[in-house]
Amino acid sequence: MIEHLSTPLVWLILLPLVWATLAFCLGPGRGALLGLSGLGLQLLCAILLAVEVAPKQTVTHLVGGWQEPLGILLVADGLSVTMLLLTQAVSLPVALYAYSYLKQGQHWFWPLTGFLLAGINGLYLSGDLFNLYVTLELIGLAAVGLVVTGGAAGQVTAAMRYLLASLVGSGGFLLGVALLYGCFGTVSIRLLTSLIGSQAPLAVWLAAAVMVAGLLLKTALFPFHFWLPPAHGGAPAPISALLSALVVKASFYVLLRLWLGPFAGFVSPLAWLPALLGSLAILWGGCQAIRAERLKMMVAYSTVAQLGYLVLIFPLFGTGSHAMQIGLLQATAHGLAKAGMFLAAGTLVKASGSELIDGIATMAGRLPVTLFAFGLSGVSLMGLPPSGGFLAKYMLIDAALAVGHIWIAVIVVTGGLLASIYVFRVLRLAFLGPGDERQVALQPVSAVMEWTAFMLAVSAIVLGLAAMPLFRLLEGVAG
Amino acid sequence: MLFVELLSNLLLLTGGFFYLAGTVGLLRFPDVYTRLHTLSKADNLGLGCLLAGLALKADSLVLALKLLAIWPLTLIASAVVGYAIAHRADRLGIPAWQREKP
Amino acid sequence: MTTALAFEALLALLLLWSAWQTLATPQMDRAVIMFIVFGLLLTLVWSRLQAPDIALAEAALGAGLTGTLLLDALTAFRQPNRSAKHGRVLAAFRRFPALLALLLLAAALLTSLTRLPLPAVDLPAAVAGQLGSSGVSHPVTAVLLNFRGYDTLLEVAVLLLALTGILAVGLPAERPLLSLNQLVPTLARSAVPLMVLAAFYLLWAGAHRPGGAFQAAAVLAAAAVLLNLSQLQSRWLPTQHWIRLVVGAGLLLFVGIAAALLAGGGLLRFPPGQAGLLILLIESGLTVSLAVNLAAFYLLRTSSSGQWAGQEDSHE
Amino acid sequence: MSSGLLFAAVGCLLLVLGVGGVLLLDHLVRRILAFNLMGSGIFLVLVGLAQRSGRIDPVPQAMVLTGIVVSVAATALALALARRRYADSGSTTLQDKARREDRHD
Repeated sequence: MIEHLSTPLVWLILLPLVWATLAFCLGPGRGALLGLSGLGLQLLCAILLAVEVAPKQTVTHLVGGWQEPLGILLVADGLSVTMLLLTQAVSLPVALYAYSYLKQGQHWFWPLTGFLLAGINGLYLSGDLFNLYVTLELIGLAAVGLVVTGGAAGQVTAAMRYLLASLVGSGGFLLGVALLYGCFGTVSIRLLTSLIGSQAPLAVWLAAAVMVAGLLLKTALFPFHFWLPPAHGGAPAPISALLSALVVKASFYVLLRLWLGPFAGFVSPLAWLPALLGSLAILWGGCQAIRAERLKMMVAYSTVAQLGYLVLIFPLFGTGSHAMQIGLLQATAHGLAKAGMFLAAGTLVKASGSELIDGIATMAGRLPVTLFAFGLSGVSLMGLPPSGGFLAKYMLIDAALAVGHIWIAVIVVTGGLLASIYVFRVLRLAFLGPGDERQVALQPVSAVMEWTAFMLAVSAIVLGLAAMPLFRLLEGVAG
Repeated sequence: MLFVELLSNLLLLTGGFFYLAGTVGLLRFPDVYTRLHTLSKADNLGLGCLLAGLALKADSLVLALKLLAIWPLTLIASAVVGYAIAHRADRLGIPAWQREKP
Repeated sequence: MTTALAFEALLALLLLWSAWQTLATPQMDRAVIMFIVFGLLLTLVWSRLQAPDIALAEAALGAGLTGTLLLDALTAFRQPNRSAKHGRVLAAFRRFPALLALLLLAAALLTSLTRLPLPAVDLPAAVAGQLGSSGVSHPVTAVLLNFRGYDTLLEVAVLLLALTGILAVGLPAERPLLSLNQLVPTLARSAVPLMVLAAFYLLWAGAHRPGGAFQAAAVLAAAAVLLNLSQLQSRWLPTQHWIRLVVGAGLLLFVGIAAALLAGGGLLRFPPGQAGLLILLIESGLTVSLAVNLAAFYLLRTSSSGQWAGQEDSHE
Repeated sequence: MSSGLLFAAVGCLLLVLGVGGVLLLDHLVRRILAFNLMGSGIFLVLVGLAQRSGRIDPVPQAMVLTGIVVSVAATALALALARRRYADSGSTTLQDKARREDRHD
């Protein structure tokens, strides 16, 4: 009985649901302690699940005890466990930061974050397409609610745009589910994978097209990125960190699952299409980040660019390279580094009272830990050794050259150069900015805010040195 | 049985006629007050005829009673809504049909 | 058969016409009314598709509650219908690339409908086969609460989440209602008890025939809205804690039962003997909390004039 | 042609109409209406396709019940955002403000 009750897989979904609901009942601004302890338990569950998955490759749970076409199957494999670990590992420090950043007030950060995490964890564990739709909606509505936290007019507009994009995206996904159900009579991913061959009827092609388009819209891949910079750049810093590090990865994960699962038989000749969009995203996002005037807007455009790397792996699937490992390493490194960078940016903005990049001139001596965190995150985003970002990009170039995709290597190098321009622009200002007449009194910031960002940035670097456990976890995943 | 069948069909036809008349009135009448007549009088009478006709065709007594129970509920609702619309139109002081709702 | 098909074709045309009118008619209030008409026509379509559960939900939620929310929002905009700008749907649709892509999508979808494979999995048969051990005899309820009860659990979370999101966005202050006549309260006084009765009937009937917690909750929420429209029930305030407690309790009950069943071997794994009772327990809890949740979408407002609850925020 | 297939085809048209409305129209309430049309279209495709042989399939019916509740929730949130936007800026669209800013600059 105890062994039944202690299934970490299920608790990863139930825990955030419970603490989110309790925090909702407590009222605005309340529930921080509930949330933090819940997040701690979730991290424990994710680690336990990883330990359980590592030898067995997959762990499953039949909800309701019903076999698959009838019931819903929860599946944890190396891919989902990696994403779950990343989610819990990022959200705990971000929540600590938020506890210090938001204090008590008229915000609903805790319940919204709880539902967001319930949705994200549920998504990574789901083996059922319609269930994925419900988790996508849970994530989308929670993210929109989080974007308006703080209540500035610009955020409301950004949230509205985000909501419409998100609803159209999940609408496309649901249409695909409807078409697939009409063709095969099931929404189980495992059954569909075995049923759909290389000779897909038109309806299945259309289902793939609308689902991929919907998910790209939710992932904010160029040219569907229009909603991302205002939403991620305008929200309070801890929320931007959650959105950039975790939320966009969720829909990318579904895309990856579909691409390698049900649609694998017939979409692989089209792998250049997402890779092309990814290349454009890297170039466009990099240029916009260089041109940005507001610090958080720059970091948001950097997300647009970094998402491009994720889809560059698509042409490498089936070529014998470690495409899955590269993609997951990039997702993890970006998640950690971007969360660290947004938190550091939030601290800088809060301390200097200015949202502009120019506002952080000569901050280096005054907030060294935060600046160091910002710089370390930047190192991973640029792809300098020994960071996780470096390892991912190095392996990507290596794999691309091995199969003759020179253009991918060129894009990766160019993207790294663009990233170094926007990161060094900030660092140069911070260290060597214009003189002392700009010295304004700094708002006090708590040590928690400085050190959580630092921790996340350091983990992004350490990931580059200790990526082997991650690769071992992914060994059993088809790719 | 034949008589019941005949009566039922007659009621259904009558109901259809009143609905048709009500719809023509709704489209052709000049202002809000007169149009309300078509909805609250002709259509309700048509509904009553239809329900009575269907009740005669029903398999069980319970089903027939359920069908007939629809009528008083609709009558109450349309009386109230008709009054509310007319009241509002009067308060607005515009007899001409400009807007359905304030 | 041909009569039925002719009727369905007419219904399809009316549905498309009302949908077009919803988007194309110049005035906004007329557009919302056309949307409600669309919802009612859709209700007929669902009953033609032998889906009475959806028909009930569509009438109560899709057309009813959504329509009320939309009309309420329109009155908040307090601006004349700017038909000149927003009426030009054709002009907006004249953005060719997007229009072309949409037309292609429509053509491709319609073409794909003519060449569908036969489904390889026979899910209706699987549902029918396990219906006996699901605890209820109505197949849709069996799918909703037992076979795919996990979806429903997350769906209840989505409703609660939407309410949280609305609270985070901020609530507009209550406006006094414009017109009052004596008949509407009279109607409400006589109709509300009937609606409550109907809600409990729907809840009870859900186990063996169309109905269930969501439809029952929608009827209860509609009763609360009707009471407000007839000024027998004032708007709710965000400071009224019972609202959040009731809404949260339904989800907690559902999660609690789902988790307790883990001891029996799986999430939401109902023991066949007690499945019916547990499902009724969950549905009863959900009926109350979902009714409050849905009604709060409409009723929850701040009382202070012109202030937005979300605005005074402390993060900076 | 079965009634399931007929209404699935209608659903496709509604869906396209709705997506076009969400993407191309200005007024926020109109876009929210269009989103609801899109949702209804998808629901019709889901049930209509599954029941194209005339046999009742309770699984997509239950999915559509879930879907309707989700779209009511999304509509309520979207309307709250639209009202908030109107209260903040007096605008009922997303674009107006940007244009106005452009003119001031």
